[in-house]
Amino acid sequence: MSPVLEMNGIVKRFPGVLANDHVDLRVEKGEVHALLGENGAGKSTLMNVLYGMYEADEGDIRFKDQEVHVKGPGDAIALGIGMVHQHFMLVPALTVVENVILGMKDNGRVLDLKAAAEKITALAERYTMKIEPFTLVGQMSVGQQQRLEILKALYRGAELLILDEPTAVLTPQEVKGLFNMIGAFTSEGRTVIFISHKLKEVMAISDRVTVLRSGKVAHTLHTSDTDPKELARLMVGREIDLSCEKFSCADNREVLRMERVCAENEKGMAILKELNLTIREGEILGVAGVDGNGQDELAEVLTGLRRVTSGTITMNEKDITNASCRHILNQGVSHIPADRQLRGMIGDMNVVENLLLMRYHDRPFAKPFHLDWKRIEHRAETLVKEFQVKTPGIKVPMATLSGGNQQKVVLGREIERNPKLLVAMHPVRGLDIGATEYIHKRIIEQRDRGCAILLISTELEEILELSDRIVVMYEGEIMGSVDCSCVTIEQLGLMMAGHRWEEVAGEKSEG
Amino acid sequence: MMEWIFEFIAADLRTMTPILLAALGMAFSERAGSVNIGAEGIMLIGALAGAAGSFLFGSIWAGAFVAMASGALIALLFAYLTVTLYADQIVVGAGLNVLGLGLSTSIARVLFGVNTTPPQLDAYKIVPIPLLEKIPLLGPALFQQKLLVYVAIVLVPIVHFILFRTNMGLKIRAVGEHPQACDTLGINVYRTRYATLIISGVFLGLAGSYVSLGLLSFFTENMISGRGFIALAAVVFGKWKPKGILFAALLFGAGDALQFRLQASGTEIPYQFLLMVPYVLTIAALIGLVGKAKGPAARGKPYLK
Amino acid sequence: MRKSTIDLSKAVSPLLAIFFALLFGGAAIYLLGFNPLAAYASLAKGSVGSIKAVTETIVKAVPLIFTGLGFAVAKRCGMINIGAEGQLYMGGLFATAVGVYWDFLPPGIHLLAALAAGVVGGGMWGALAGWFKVRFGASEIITTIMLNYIASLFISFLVTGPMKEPKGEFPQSSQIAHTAQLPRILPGTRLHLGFIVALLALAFFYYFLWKTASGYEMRVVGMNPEAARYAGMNTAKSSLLAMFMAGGFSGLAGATEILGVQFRLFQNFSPGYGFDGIAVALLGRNTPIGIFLSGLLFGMLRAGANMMQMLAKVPVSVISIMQAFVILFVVGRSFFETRKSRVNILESESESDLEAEVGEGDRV
Amino acid sequence: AGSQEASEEEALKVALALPGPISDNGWSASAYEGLMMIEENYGAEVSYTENVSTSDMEDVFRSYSELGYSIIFGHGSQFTDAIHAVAGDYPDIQFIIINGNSPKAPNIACIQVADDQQGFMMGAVAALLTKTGTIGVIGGVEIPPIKMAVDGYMLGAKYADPNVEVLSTLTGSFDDVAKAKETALAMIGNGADIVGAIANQAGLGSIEGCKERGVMAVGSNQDQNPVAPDTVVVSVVKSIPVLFTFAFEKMAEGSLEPKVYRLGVNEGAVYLSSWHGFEDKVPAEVKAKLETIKDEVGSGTVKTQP
Ligand SMILES: Nc1ncnc2c1ncn2[C@@H]1O[C@H](COP(=O)(O)OP(=O)(O)OP(=O)(O)O)[C@@H](O)[C@H]1O
Ligand SMILES: Nc1ncnc2c1ncn2[C@@H]1O[C@H](COP(=O)(O)OP(=O)(O)OP(=O)(O)O)[C@@H](O)[C@H]1O
Ligand SMILES: [Mg+2]
Ligand SMILES: [Mg+2]
Repeated sequence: MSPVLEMNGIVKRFPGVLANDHVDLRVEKGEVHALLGENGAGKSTLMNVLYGMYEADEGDIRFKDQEVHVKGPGDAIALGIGMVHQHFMLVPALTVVENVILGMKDNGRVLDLKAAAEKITALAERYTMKIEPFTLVGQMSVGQQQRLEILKALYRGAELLILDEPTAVLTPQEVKGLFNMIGAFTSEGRTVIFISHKLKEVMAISDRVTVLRSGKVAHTLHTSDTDPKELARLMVGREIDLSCEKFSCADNREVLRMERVCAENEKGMAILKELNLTIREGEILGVAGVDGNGQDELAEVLTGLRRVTSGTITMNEKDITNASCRHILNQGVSHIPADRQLRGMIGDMNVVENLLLMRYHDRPFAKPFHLDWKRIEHRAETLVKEFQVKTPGIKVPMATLSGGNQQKVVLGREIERNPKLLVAMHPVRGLDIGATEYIHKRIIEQRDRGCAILLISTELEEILELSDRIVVMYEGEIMGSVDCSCVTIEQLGLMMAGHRWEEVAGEKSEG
Repeated sequence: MMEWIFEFIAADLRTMTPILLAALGMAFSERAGSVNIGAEGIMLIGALAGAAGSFLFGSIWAGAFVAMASGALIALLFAYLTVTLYADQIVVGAGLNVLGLGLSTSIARVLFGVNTTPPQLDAYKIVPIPLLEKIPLLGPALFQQKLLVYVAIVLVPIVHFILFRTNMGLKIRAVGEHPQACDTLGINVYRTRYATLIISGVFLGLAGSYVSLGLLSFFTENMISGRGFIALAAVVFGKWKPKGILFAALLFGAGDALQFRLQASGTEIPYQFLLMVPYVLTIAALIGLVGKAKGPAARGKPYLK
Repeated sequence: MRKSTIDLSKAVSPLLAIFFALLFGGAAIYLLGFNPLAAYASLAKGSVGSIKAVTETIVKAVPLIFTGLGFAVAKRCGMINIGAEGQLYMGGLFATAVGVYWDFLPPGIHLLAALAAGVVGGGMWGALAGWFKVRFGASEIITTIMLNYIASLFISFLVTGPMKEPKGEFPQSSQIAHTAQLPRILPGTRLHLGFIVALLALAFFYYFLWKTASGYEMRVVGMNPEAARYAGMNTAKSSLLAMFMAGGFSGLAGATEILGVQFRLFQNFSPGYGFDGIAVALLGRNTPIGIFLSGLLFGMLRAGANMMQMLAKVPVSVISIMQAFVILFVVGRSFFETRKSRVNILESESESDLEAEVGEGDRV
Repeated sequence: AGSQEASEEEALKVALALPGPISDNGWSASAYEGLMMIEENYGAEVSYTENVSTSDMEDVFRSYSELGYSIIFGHGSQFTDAIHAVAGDYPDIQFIIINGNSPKAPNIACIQVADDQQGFMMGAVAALLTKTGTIGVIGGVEIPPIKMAVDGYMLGAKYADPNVEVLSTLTGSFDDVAKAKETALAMIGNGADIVGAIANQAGLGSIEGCKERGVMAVGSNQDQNPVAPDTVVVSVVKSIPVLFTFAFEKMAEGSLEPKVYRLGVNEGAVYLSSWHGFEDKVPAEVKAKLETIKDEVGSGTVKTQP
């Protein structure tokens, strides 16, 4: 078989960075080709070159045996290359149909949305997707948005589909759906390039793997000839250890208690329904569930960002129901928010100022009339060192750090306060395995120190690996609270789909 | 009483027209992400250009054309500075207001001379709509207006159609919401912003010419007197939708018309408070009726590839 | 280091921009039938040609610095304050009221009270727009424009009615008491103590935003309100405070103008200082030093403009064109730079330039 | 440099500070006309500054003083404070405040034009020509000359016809022509069939409104008939050039004193323009009546101010 895509000697420089250093990539027709590499290895850059977002400084691209010059995404689309970006490129204020047909060359001057909607529904059905053409994209869950992104590319007749970290925000069920779709797609003789940090997924879906390291190709190999350990070594250059010990903490003091807590979303719909929860000192409570089942609201209610409509929350026997955010923070609550860009950091501020975020009114840093910048900077240096943040300096804007390093800053800031309760949402979303390993280690350290941890994640593996106890949320309710050692992935999956523990407890695990 | 009401409606239609035209134009550019507080300056140049065109070529059509062309030209300058050079939209807008005032006054003096009787210009004329104008009371109020009054009203559904039913409109709205997403789909964000700004310039120029040649038939210094700012408010108040903008413009027109009439009928209220009516109305409308209106998400932000 | 090259381009491009503004302005002057060389000679004479000219430049820069600060402090908290003009009027009104009616106060105290009244008057007007924003979500861009009109009409009402000078004909208030006047710094010129107040305000602006916890809070709210909420900050309070400060600065523009230059309240007593303040702040990139320098630049233009009309017979309308060119060329200054550094300008607009301009040393 | 200064001293240098633009079709335009006349008739070197804001006034007067101008006009009572502040420092310079009322220094003279008489005459014209018995008057910004003229208008109208109804409005602006026009339309809607405006260029809007509705307008300040020949029946001219000439003649005699001079119909500073095309349409008795009223105003037998 001749390759459908050949990228030869691609070089892409950014000021001070050689993002792609003579990269050769060959992708066969009909295969799923995985692209692996640490954060900043140059994967997205390479794909952006292919898709016409960047112009390569050197190198050439052959697609379907033709030398091609992709000057912009328009050219790529015309060639039959589709890309689903790491950060979704959807317009939340527009409907599904509008997003799908946006910018299509063959749209009439006057839009026929009905006809387009029918085409889209038909296309979606072909790939066993369900999509409601006239809902606003802003009201859809991330999983749905992900599907929509793919649909957009399919609608444009993509022969080669680039998926940049498509599973970072998906639930296991959704990942399964995505993989089915990829299967259907490649069985039609079309091709997929798949970027992911999750080695298990890469093993499961891909035919071949190319590993990038520091902008260079480290290796290209057949998936069947390798294993996760080898891939990890190729990426990072050392062995990775992901196992951790678990403790029994049944007798420890209770830190947090939520009783019959209800809350509403912006539209006044009940989003948390009579929630009961407890966490003990030194315990990691994992909250599993499909995104959008009240996990965000749970974290917000706990940290004072959202009002409780009824019920009580007590922490260390003090009532903190509907207390102000500041008051709750002062009780020793730390929060790693789901979206670091949106909430966890200030991109335009430098690292020092970002590290100050929770402490700017605290004694040693805030003098009666001014901030003690000397002390603040000294502390920042220490934290940056302690948390191994890779940054050219402590005074560069946060936005210029890579996602993994941004997350380390957030984590460092939150852990440094020695919290009694740590609410961690998707703490490793989008991070490479090196960074993931590091952050998990630090979270466990906190647990060992006696901190109570609420770990919210859509990654079942992460939950199973770290948690001592697991609750599953579905439509704002808790389906069950189980000990980590006596539950299977299948049971969790069923609970995430809305079955109660009592219903699934009997199911025999298959190992 | 009835007569008074229809007189009032007629006055409302006349006064709201320049605001409506300007605001409809800005609906395009705002939808694509540009905030132009220089609308006042562009209208002022349009007012002068209309008078100059009519003066030099002896026809109102030439006047209207010159007004639209110069509006487009100034808008092009705005586009170049804010889109290509990423300059701050608010400062450029503020700069255009100063430029509009200086340029229109200077050129008017060169063209019409100082301290002379304003020249007799061909101006927009009243175009009665046959039959309809004969309806008692209603006819004279609604159907004996200048051409641009009808044009402005007819443009409301047209602009709505363009923005919400056509491919171009979809692109415009998307560019104002999420330019980067548009870029990944091969839409030229810069070209879209240029195009919408030029369209808005055409509308603003025309609106300006209506002030000099529709409301009046000559140009005087600074004659727009804040209508550009009010138009800007009308876009926000109308939630960036043509129908809403029509409603907002009618409301501002009504505020003005009411205030003239209250004064003319002799009231005890100091006139300054009557003059405040349209402005207070705007604020009241913003805080009472619109609520937390969010404009296009990328509004006011330069787009960097 | 890298820093030095950046500083160079930062310093050169505004100068180039001003040069081109003068060039194009000269072309406009020529096209409109005047002598550009004579015009610029008189501009220079009127703005820097003598001690008196320099002091006039400063006298005009004072309100511009204040209104520039009024725009900048709101911008730092994420709001666009087009309302400096109205806030200036309200500040002037309050200062006049204290200056005229509280003449029983001892000297010194009277002046301080009048200045404070200026802060309160402008601050209230700014906070009103802030309240509309945080309570009802009303766009401050629009409400501040509307409040400008309302303030100016309100003052028109007062000076033709309740505050009109007894027995006076012209619609104006009585003169403020001598004890409330800002003393002149240089005898024989109009340079008054307001200049020192402006310098203090610049220092306060810097100190507050970068050295205090509340200032830090305000900047966080301005850059990422979600993060501010997450950190337990009261974003509404910060926004209100920022708009109060914005109004307070602008109010000081009105207060110093009346207490130092005009001595009584008129309708339309500001020749557009509030609107120029927007340009001053943005040209100065919302930094203290930048605002100071661009305030002086606009002060020069205003002071020189009068002389341009007197000597070169260039009408004021042409001077508006020149001012517009300066604004447009300076904001379009990235024309003189490569695309890459253009992007840098934009991305570093907020934070890092302060360091570049104030110098790293200040932070450590 | 010395010889240059000498030659400069020879030429008479006259400066004028204006509150508005010279193209305002009213107050400032009329003063500009006066200045041009002085340049022509007396060979003076003249200079003017438009749109002088209150914060610039003192600076403008000082600058003119230092530039060697020997006669400096402040065109409006708003210049009073600034001239008072400057005049003491330059005793050799003659300052003249148009419409001022307090010549506090020996080198300050105030020359007033009888705005009230102008308004009175306009009101009389309107009252005598109305058929509906309702007339209108529109003022611009509320400043003394405007207020006096509007008050005079009402008194004049009532004097000519006690039964006439006068609608009066201030628009608060000299710029907003459209607003003045809408105001005129509103008045016409309320029954007025003749409207006068004292609002500088905004007044043009009022005339435009009258033209559109086919009713008559009374012009003000200048002869405004050419603006709308079929609409402006007559204008009551307020001639600033007459004031300037008066000042120059007094100075030539050396008899300009630091006091308030008031010029009106008697001095020819306020007069009725020609009737143009209306010459034959206006009844002779109306013209005669106006002639009488003019004489009464001049002799002071009627009250033109409230
Ligand atoms: N727009 C840009 N401007 C400057 N440098 C960039 C830009 N984008 C990427 N880089 C540089 O190129 C390198 C490669 O980045 P790229 O985004 O391709 O990494 P990646 O492999 O996709 O990482 P991740 O796993 O985090 O998505 C980065 O280390 C960065 O220094
Ligand atoms: N404008 C830029 N200038 C310089 N470097 C940049 C720029 N944008 C991105 N980078 C660099 O690109 C790299 C990856 O950026 P990217 O946006 O892919 O991060 P991310 O996907 O959020 O990170 P992660 O995958 O770790 O979550 C980072 O190393 C960052 O430093
Ligand atoms: Mg990437
Ligand atoms: Mg990434």
